[in-house]
Amino acid sequence: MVDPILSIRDLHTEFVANEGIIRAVDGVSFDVFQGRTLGVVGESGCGKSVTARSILGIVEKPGRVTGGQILLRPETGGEAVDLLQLGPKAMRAIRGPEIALVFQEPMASFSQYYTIGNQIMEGIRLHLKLSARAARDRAIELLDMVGVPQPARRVDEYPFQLSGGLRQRVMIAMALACDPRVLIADEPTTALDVTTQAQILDLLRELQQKQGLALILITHDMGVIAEMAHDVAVMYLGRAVETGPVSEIFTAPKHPYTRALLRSIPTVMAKPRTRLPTIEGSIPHPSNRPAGCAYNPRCLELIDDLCRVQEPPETGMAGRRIRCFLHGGRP
Amino acid sequence: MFGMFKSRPQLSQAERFAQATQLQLTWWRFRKHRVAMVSGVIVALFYLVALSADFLATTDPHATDSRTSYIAPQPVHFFEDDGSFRPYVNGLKGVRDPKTFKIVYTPDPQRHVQVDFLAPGYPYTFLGISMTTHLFALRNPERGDGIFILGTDQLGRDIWSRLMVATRVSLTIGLVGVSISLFLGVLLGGVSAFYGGMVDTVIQRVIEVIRSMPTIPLWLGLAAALPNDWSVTQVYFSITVIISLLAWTDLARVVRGKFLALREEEFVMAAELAGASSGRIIFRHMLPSFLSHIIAAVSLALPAMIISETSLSFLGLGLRPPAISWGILLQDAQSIQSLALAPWLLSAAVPVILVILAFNFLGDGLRDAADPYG
Amino acid sequence: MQNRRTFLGYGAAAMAAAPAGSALAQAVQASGSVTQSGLVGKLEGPIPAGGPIPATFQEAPQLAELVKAGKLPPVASRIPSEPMVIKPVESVGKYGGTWRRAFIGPSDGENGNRIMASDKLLFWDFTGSKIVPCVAKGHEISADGKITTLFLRKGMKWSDGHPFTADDFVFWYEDMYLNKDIVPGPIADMSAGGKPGKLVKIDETTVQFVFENPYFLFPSMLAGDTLIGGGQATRQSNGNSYAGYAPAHYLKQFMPKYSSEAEANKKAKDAGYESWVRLLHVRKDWELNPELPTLGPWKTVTPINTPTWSMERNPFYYAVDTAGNQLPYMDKVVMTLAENIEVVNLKAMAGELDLQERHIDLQKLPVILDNRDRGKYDVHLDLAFNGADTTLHVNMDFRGDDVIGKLLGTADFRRALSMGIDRDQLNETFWLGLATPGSSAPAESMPESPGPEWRKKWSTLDVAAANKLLDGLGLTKKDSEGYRLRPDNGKRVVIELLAVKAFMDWPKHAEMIAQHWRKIGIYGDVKEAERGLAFGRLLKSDHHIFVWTNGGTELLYLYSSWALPTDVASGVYGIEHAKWYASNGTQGTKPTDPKMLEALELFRSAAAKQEGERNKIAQEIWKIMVDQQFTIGTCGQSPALMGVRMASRRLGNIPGRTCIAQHCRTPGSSRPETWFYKA
Amino acid sequence: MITFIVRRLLLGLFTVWLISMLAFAIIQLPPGDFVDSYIANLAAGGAAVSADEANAMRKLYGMGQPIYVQYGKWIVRVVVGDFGESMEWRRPVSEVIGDRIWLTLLLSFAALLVTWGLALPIGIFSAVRQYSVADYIFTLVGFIGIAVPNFLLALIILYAAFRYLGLSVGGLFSAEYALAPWTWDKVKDLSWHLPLPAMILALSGTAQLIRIMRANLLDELRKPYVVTARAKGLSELRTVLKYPVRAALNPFASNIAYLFPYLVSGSIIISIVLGLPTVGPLLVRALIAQDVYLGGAIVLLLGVLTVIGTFISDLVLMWVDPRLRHQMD
Repeated sequence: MVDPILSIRDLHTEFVANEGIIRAVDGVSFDVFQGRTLGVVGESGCGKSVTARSILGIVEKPGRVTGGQILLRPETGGEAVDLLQLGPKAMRAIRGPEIALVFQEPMASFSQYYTIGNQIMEGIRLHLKLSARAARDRAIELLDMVGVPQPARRVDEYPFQLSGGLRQRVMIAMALACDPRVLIADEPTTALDVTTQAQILDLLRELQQKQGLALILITHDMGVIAEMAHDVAVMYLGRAVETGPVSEIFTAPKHPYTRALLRSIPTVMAKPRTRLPTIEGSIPHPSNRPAGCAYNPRCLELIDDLCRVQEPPETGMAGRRIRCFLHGGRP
Repeated sequence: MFGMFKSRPQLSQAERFAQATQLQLTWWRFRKHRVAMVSGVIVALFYLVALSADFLATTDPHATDSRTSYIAPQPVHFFEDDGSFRPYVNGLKGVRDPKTFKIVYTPDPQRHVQVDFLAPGYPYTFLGISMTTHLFALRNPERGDGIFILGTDQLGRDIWSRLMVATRVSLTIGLVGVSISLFLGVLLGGVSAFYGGMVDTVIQRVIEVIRSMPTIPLWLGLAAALPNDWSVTQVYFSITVIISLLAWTDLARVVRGKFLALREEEFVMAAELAGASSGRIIFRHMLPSFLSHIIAAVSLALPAMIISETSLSFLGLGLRPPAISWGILLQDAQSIQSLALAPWLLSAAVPVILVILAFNFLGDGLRDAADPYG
Repeated sequence: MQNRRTFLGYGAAAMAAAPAGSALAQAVQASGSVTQSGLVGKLEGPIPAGGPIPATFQEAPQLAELVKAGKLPPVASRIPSEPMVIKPVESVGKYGGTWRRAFIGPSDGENGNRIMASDKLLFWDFTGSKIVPCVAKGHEISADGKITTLFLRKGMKWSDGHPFTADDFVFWYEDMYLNKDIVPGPIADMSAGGKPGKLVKIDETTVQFVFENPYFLFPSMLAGDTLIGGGQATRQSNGNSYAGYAPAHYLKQFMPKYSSEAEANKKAKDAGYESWVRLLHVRKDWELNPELPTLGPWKTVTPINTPTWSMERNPFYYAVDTAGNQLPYMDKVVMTLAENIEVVNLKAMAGELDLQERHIDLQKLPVILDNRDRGKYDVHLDLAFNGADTTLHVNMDFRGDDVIGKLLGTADFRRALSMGIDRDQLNETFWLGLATPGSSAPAESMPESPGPEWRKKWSTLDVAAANKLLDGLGLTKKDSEGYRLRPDNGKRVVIELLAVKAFMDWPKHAEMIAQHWRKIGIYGDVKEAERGLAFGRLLKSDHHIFVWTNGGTELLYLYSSWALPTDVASGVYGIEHAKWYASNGTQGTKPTDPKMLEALELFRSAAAKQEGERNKIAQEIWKIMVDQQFTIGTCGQSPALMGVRMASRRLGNIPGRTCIAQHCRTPGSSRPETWFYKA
Repeated sequence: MITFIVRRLLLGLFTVWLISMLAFAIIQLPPGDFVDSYIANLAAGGAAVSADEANAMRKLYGMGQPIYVQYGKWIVRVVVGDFGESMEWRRPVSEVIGDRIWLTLLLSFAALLVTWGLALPIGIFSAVRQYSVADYIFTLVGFIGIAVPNFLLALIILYAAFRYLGLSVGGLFSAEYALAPWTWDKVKDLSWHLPLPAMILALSGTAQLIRIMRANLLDELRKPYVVTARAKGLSELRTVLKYPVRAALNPFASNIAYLFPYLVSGSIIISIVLGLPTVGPLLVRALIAQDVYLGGAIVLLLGVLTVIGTFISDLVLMWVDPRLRHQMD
């Protein structure tokens, strides 16, 4: 099997808050492969977004990455570099040309004071060292690529003049400006209405195939995963509790949490007028994560004397990992 | 993203916050603001001084005597030569140097004038009761004796005592002034925001006009209009009114801004739907919810008031002697000879700076507390 | 010829050098405790008519240039054939330099007027005791004292080169003085025994002032700082129209008489003024109008109502030094506008002013002395002769409040107020101990002084006596703070002290006096007011007591404004009384106080008397004034008013001590035109 | 766009009109009138004015008529640029002010520059390095700047400059240049005198602007678009300067309008202490001496200036805020 472009190993990111240290990301591991889409799924607050920012090294104070590895394989092949070891300058060279990010709130993620053209070209000129003219052409080209009508005119417009869908397209164009190898889309569709959502997702899929992107799609929506992802990482309270190919996860989910998530998506097979099951209880606050398996308070199949006491280790083979005593790792 | 980590801790105390009023919330956040807390205490102390000015004064702040003209600050000795704790000041001999024309004061080591605690001094009235007790006083002083810890001015008046009285005058001016402009500000700002439309436009225009006029000329104009033969108290109050008449606009803007923001809030809608009278909505529902902002705004407005009074008096258009205010004390310090021969006259600047600092920090703390991201 | 002319010069001087004069001269030399400071120098000054007319004349280089260029006639034809020859204090000086000075605004015209004093008809010498020639090379007074003749200098010219002749006097008399639009009413200076005098031209260089009654005082009036004798600069600026002469050839264009009412008014409108009178007031004002022909050593270049009031030499100035150099030595005078007197003093101390005595604050003396070497200046203390730099001028006709009015009108009340003042305290605090405490009567050495005892009478601290007097007036009830209560409404007796912060910080003085009065149970209420507004109140006489100097009263007849109600421009003692006196009883109301009447009658009678007798009368008047305490004196004979002189060490011909007095036009009598830059 | 500008202009004119009435009213408040003080001033100079002349003047100046008539007379003349004659300065008001208004503007503008030059960087710094030692120091200094009355500061500096530096004191020119025509040397001379007063004047304004800038920027720094910029690989400095600072400038710009009158006000007191030839001392004199037309003209003029200031700041605002610009179309 090919080497991953990007592999996250036991990533830890902490925030220092009044009530003490919060482990937002607490040992996440997963791999991202060229031309494949990794879906990172979990309820809001499970640390998805922080993971994304950790990868780009733009976690804001009071947060900081405290451990693990973020291994990026150079385009030229050869030894993978650990991004966490890079200096700020080198890291800036990664953002954009290597790894790019698409945000969930297209409105707030643009500055209202510059034209979209300006904001797209900025990255281009910085990384690709293009002339203003060339950068502009490139920007128009990008807008065209992401399906913005009349790109030549739009390029001089301001974000607030665009519709939500267009904005997200522009956001994507901006992310692709320096054709990155890895694109992280953080809830790219949450802020959009259903039809636009579909369009954006299609766009992403299409682009990924065209450019052989490695896509990390962060979402809380199993449905989106189902139609977009090749691989899945299910996160719970700062950890990947189950990872594997989408086919396996959906057909044979192992972790009780994964199952619970799956149960909560409507399916055509479901009988009409049956209530969608929901997961009992709410995610505990990271600052007071329960002892043992973090999921135990909500788990329907927990093993009392064990899950409340011990943390399940990560078991399973490459490409299919899981943290649950039901599936091995029992003492 | 890390907004979520910000919001979580509140979740954990959700119940408390649920019941807490805006004011309590502010108070909780405010307590974290250490500088502001200290400032608050300082302000409180200042008003305590204002209350007991005469009691703290050691000598009649009006009494002049050429024999004590321009005395530099004098130390109070705490221990007698025999080492016993009996605070005293030395008697002073002043001689004018015939060449430099400066008066040279030399302490007379023989003459120890006892300093008594809670002892009788010049008579004054406190809350209508005439008293003679002062915090400190000299035991049977001779002419020219005094506790001059801050020195004396040209007319030989004790700076410390004058400072005490001045504090009372200046601080109360600030307070009265701010309450007037507060009333105007809340009323007009509230009305302006609540009714909007024509009313709003008109009031906003008025505010713009007032704000777009340099204030000093206005003050000067109004102050210059005061009849020359008015008594000190009349002038005192008119000055206060004048200052506040121009200071309300900022408050009005704050109120209006917060008001508009709140209009949209559900509970106001609810109240409106429930058919509550607009007056009731304003004062029962909305006012309390931004009381904290008002408090902040006020504590930021006060120093402006105080500086205004000082400036006016400095220009000779505010209070006039024999009234004593910080402005007037500073006016005394403004001559070259004061700066060169009696720099201690500038000590009047210290309380001004201190109290204004305190008010600003206090106000800042309150504002931050009122809305952390405001 | 030569001899006779010079004789005239000396003669005039000799005539006025009366015994009292020399007495004053001695007085001036007399020394006080101040002298140990080493800052009081020898009284000295340049001597006008100080020698024979030199054979040849020289001029300032830049004028010589102009002459070469044909823009200016040669010096010999610019100056009169009988120029005034001035003997400088030290030596003949050299040309060049700019005199840097400071003034505090358009109301500070005196600042410049006083250095233009040589445009007066007659003047005093540096002792302030001897009348000397000035614009007029000499004068004569007839034996009956009814006619005073002035001899003008042949060939004397205005600053624009136009001849200065007797016609300029006639023009002033007929077209200005007698024109009601310009001069509202006749002035006391121009009348004797209540009968107006007139001005007559004898020939081109001779004019006579003719009166129906004896007017022996008149030459002194011409030499003094009076309406008639003040000179063009002083008396035709700031709305005044006196001084006895005016540049006819220039001013006619503004007068309806020489064009038409309509035309004159149109001229005014075009210039932005409402009426020809207003325009004339501006055009004849040397402070405002650079084009105005003048006689003084300099002429305005940029007017007083700009940030810099600057002057340049008058190429037709009529005086030369003993070597025949046309004066002045200094090319320019530049007065920078200082917005307050602190700045004036700082500039002076920073050495940015070359000679400044006006607005220099005695309070700052210690600092000024400390900075002598830094600022490279010397400090001279010049002592004045008036009784009190701070005088309480009591309104004898206050009608705003019967009770107060009655009290102010009562001698014993005024005496009590006077005895309630601790003058030594004031002296120490405000005069650095340099003044002489006492009544408002002039220095004992002055010819008009009633004598030592009158300097002290009712004028030394005596709280007990004061209280006794007040009790005697029935003001026995007191409130808790010991203040006396009015008989009518049981409120405090409040005496307002109207004070202006001008040459001295009089409001502060008043504050201290009010403190002293606590001991006699009188509540003194200090009212600080801006100068203009204060004088406005004086005009309405709605003040109780006005705190101001009585400078000038040391020569009572020349300057009585701050002693008796004789001046219609000041209602300080009751405007109605002043009108009554000035109009000879035809207007205003007669004073009710018999003593005041007596004083006024004495004053009126004096003009007709010879000097010796005049002085005796003055002494009588002072005795009444002191005994009645119409004006309550505190401390005087000090350098407080223009007596602290800071002179750059680069300047030459600077007297060690100058005469500080109204009639000396300080620093006028030490002839600024003779000062020069040594380097 | 045009409509907006026009609307603002009309609004400005309206404001000016109100100001003019206010100005005139205020100058009229003091007891007594122009002629009274004119006569009083002459009296102070020893001259008397006949009752006839006084009445003549009263008629000329339309005194004794109802105040609105007097205002009418005044404003009509003002519109054609004739501010009447200054009683104390005895020359047309326009001339009296003419000399000084430019220096006032210059001083205020210099102060404005200083204010911005200091407030911007410091404000940005304190925001980016929030709660750093430097931030606390700046905050403290800032507050002291607010707390020290600028006239007091002026006085102390005035004396200190003279005492310890031997610096020339007062005024904006050395005597030798005061009346010289404008030459390069004179400009240099001015540039020597200007900084001190400008700084004194700027201090408190700076202090306040620092606070404003800091607060604004702190808000902006929390916005997502900052992360976007970072994600693009922009350097931290560039990120901050291009995005949040730009956004924070917005309320900053709208502040100019009110900073200006504030500075002008301050310049009045400072000019009196330092003896600067601005309109400040002129105004105080005029008010104290009840020089109606001068005082009225100055207050009006200052008001107009600030309205213009507001107008400009509106334009600036439109320039820095594209949203505003597009709402117009």
